Amino acid sequence: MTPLLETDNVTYTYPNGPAALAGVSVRIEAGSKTAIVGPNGAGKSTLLLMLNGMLRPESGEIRFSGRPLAYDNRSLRELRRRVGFVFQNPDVQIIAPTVEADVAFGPVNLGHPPDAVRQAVHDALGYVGLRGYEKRPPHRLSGGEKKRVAIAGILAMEPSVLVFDEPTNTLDPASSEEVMELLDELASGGRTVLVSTHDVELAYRWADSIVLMEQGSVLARGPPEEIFSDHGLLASARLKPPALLDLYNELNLRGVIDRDVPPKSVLEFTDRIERAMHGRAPARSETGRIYLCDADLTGGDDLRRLVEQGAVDHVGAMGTRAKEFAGRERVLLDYTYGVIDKCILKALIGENSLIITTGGMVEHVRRRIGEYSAESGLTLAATPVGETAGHRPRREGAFE
Amino acid sequence: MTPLLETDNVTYTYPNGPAALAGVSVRIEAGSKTAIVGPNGAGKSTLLLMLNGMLRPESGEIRFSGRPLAYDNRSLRELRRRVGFVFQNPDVQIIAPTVEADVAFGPVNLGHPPDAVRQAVHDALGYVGLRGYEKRPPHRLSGGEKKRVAIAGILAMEPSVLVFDEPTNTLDPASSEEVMELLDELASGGRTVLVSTHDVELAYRWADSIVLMEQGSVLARGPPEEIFSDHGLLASARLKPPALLDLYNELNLRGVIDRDVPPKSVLEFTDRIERAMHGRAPARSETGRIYLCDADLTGGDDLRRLVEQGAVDHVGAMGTRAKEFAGRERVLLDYTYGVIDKCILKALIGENSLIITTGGMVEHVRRRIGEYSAESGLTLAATPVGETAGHRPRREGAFE
Amino acid sequence: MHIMEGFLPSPWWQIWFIVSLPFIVIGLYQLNKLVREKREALPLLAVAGAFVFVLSSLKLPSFNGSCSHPTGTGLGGILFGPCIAAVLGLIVLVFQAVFLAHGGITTLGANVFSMGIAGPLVAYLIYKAGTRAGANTYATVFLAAALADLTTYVVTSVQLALAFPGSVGFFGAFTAFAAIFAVTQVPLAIIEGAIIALVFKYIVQL
Amino acid sequence: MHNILEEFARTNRLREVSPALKLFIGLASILVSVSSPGPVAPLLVAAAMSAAVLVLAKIPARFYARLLLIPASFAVMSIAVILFITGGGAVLVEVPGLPLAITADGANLALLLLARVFGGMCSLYFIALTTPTTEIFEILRRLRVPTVLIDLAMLTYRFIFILIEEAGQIYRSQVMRLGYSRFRESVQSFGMLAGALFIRTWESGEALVLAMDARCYDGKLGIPGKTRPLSLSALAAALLYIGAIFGISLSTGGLVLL
Repeated sequence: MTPLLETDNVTYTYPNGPAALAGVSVRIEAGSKTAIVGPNGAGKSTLLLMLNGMLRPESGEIRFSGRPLAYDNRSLRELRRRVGFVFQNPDVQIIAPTVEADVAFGPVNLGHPPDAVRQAVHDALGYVGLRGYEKRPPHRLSGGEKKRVAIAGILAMEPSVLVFDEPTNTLDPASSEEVMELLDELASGGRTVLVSTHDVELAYRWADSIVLMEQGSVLARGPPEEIFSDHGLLASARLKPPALLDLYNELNLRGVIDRDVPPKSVLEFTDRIERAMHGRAPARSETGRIYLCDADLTGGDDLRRLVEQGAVDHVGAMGTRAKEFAGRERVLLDYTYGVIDKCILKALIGENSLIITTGGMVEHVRRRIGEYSAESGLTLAATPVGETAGHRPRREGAFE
Repeated sequence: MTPLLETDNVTYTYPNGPAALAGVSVRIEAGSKTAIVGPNGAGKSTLLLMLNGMLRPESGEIRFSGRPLAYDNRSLRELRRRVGFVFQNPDVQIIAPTVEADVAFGPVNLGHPPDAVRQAVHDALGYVGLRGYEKRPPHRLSGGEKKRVAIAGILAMEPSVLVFDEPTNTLDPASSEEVMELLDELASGGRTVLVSTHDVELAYRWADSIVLMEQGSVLARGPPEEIFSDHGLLASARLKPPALLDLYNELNLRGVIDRDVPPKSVLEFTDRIERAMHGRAPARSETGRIYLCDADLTGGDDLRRLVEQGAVDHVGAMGTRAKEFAGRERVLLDYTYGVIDKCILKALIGENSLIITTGGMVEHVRRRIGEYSAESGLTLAATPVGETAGHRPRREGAFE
Repeated sequence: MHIMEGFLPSPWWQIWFIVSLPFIVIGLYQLNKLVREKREALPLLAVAGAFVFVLSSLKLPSFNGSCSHPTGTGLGGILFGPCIAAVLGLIVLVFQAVFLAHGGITTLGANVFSMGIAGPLVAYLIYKAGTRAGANTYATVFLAAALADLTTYVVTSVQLALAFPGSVGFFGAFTAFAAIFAVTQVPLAIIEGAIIALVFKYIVQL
Repeated sequence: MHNILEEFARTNRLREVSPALKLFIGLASILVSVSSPGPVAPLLVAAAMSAAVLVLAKIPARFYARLLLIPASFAVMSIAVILFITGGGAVLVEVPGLPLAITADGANLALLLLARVFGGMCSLYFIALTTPTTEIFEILRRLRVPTVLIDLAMLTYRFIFILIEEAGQIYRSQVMRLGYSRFRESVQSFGMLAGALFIRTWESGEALVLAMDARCYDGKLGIPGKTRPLSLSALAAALLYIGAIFGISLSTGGLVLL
């Protein structure tokens, strides 16, 4: 299969500087979640800027859908429409004096008619959960909100590839989680998402494919568990292994835990240690239930009834639309990040929980719970919450 | 004992905004390492800006060494000389056209004679490991180097309290480690260090005292293990627990591990799990040695001999001066962060290691190893490497 | 130095709009052409305008009022020509009026002429003359900045004297206005000249 | 650092009133003030505009009072000159030993000017404190003001706030390192601040070009926004007010107080 984006031995040097890229070849598969990981100055941003033609390689070639990039004005515009680029600092990306005008910038310049522009702005703002912010000036927004405006501005152009340069840099944990969830939503909606980061924890949890870079070269490519287990490799990229993986490797080295695929979350880790101690994950009298609610399909009444009856002990929401929905229905959220794992953990100790989410993420939740059941031998399943047919048709369809 | 810095029910409101501080009382003990932790917008920076008189509380009082702050020009100058403030973004702090001129800005404004200014600049740049950078233009430096120039600019004024606003934000892991080590060095040299951060992992590892803030109020104060074990507390500050602590609490909840002081590092965690599995930390045939070398006192020859003889399997350096020294003596470093714990881990599996460090950190290493020995019941000790008396008297004395 | 809202009576405020108009119209025409040819000119002009505004909103040492910084737009004049600088001056002055309450709407024409056209033009001419004569760069920059400031202040005095000749006639009134504003404007011009020279030195060092 | 009036325009109680109407009221008030031959109408305008700002828009009174002081130094100096150079009518005050005197005509003119400035500035504050600039851009667009001018103004607007924030931080960091303490250091510090800001400006400009290119910039900015509904009663009240002050301005034209 031809990869969606491919660089072939690309080199680049900034004027009077050392080589920024010294022969880089990477392949980005369509629909993948790729993280380019490396320290500052490794050439990550330079590489990303090449992918939508903002920089032109000195030698080597870049291919999009198998065809080499052309650098005439028209081809570049077309490329940039398809490969959306979200800058690290939203302040340099937000151009216009209001949120609305900024999100409209791309569609307007693409020559869309006013009605289509307005629709695109409305959809994009809805997708990032900033409806109602249309008239605000960007300088009155928080860091996380600015980031989401920047993302909406790119989404409004409906690109098929999204490139994020250090998406969570300077954001606090809550805002970071929101942005990473947005990235998950985008990827589960079929888009190709590419991220550059020096945050190993983030890349470990989020990506399905890692490109490790240092000093303008690719050190390694592969799945996160593999790349991040290699201490030597990480050390030569001046990075630290993720804390959980580090602990796992240390336990492994001392023969405390059995050698296997390293755990990626607290949930998996807990299970592994229990299994190591008792020979297997301990049988529990009864597991709790996990209710799953699609915010686009479920009526607010069904949701509130469930919560008010005391059927669930914990409520989590994934994605901005789901959180909006919960807010509207005045359902208090216990979990807003790492929701699936937390709910599985609770189910294991016999407590019921509810996950609210939307669109492609619903399927993602089912898959994750199914995988865990198969792995652990426990029967866990997501119970859908009464989906009132035909309830509130959504306009966000454009982005799913 | 009177705390060095104290705020008493301080309130502040920015013009045309909601309350930024709604009655904040904190106590900063002399010589402590305090982290103010909270999400963006919690009021951390506002609080810090009060401590050196940049903002004046609307009500409430701030005391330095027991005396309420005065806001006349002279008192403010004196206060700002004693309470140094390092901004989050070094780009707004380093504004002179050369590194040297920038570090000299404070001492010149203090009215020091030219010779004293030159000496202060020389010492401060040496302390942060940037000697040789004097004539460079700051905007050509890397992010980590800029940060160190900013710190040198404050150190050159010889403050007794150092306040850092988000010290590692936007830095990559290697630069973050360098900055955090610098902070450790400063604290071990007797200075009071205060940090604001939303990075829970950092605060958990580094601080000895935590102030948790949200929406202009203090939610909790106390030692890191206590504050960060309280999920509810963290959730209300929109933060996540540190990964290791989260895993520990989950294991604890399932009764897998015994309830005790939570482990702070991979080292402690490994021990605890081993103890849980075997009833005690397993006895090992023979532990490795940990050599300890004071870069200010040891001659380069002694060091090289040790390394070349193959007496040590791993070498780690702590602090910028130590790393400089290792570089000068062409000793390759295996560890540049979390050095003590890594060397103890190696000693436990029978391998020898060498720690290079300087000044007050030497004592810190001894203490840490001693504590571990006492706790684990194993005999580990730091073996000093031949300290050639009278070797290279240092000028950095001013900062110790 | 801004003439505030309501101060200039008819027909003088209209007259100064008419005097400034040709510069603005030509400037807009040139700007349109420039942007069509070089799209990146627009963002660069915009940040230059923001820079001039922010500089003017900062307090100068020892002075409470803000200064006009015609030299800022003078810089725009050197880069893009005096007419485009006038457009930039117009935008900055509108923002100064509605953000900082410096100047006004009816007095915009007069203020654009003194600060957006006359001042920058003088800065531009002196800078050109100085570089052609091979004079010391810092001295040239200092002179250009200080004299641009002084020009602005002289033009403002002329504008006021024309509107309010009183019973002493234009020259008497001009002398009176010029004399009283000299108290603040002359030292201000010298300080601004020094500062702009420092800025220049700073930039050259990089 | 100055208070930017714009910040109040976002939160005031007249936020939802049609911006075109507010602009119309403000500009008409200014024109009446400037063209009024007597001081009564401008003073009434000042009172009406202040009342609108304080009572209807709920702008804090202390802040508003400080705003009125901004033009004071210019007004005092220039009106003083006019007071002394305008002759005619009875001599009211003579400065002993100097050929300076205040006459009735001079006093009347000074009073008229003071009233006009007062009326004009209050009307300007009314616009500035109640109407966000971003909404004025939309009105300008509908008035067919050249696009390139509006685009330039919009980009400038956005960067004013970015640079002000940075200038404030640089200034603060200098004060923390004891800059601006004596006159000489002040000039030095200010020069450094301006220089650093210039560099930052330059970098921002380059980043902006890149960001615009990345989003397919083709010379267009913004979308035609939706207009706020204009309430008929508000329009009627506005017309009534303007008619009234205009009538007063005409009928009190010849009135002199001294």
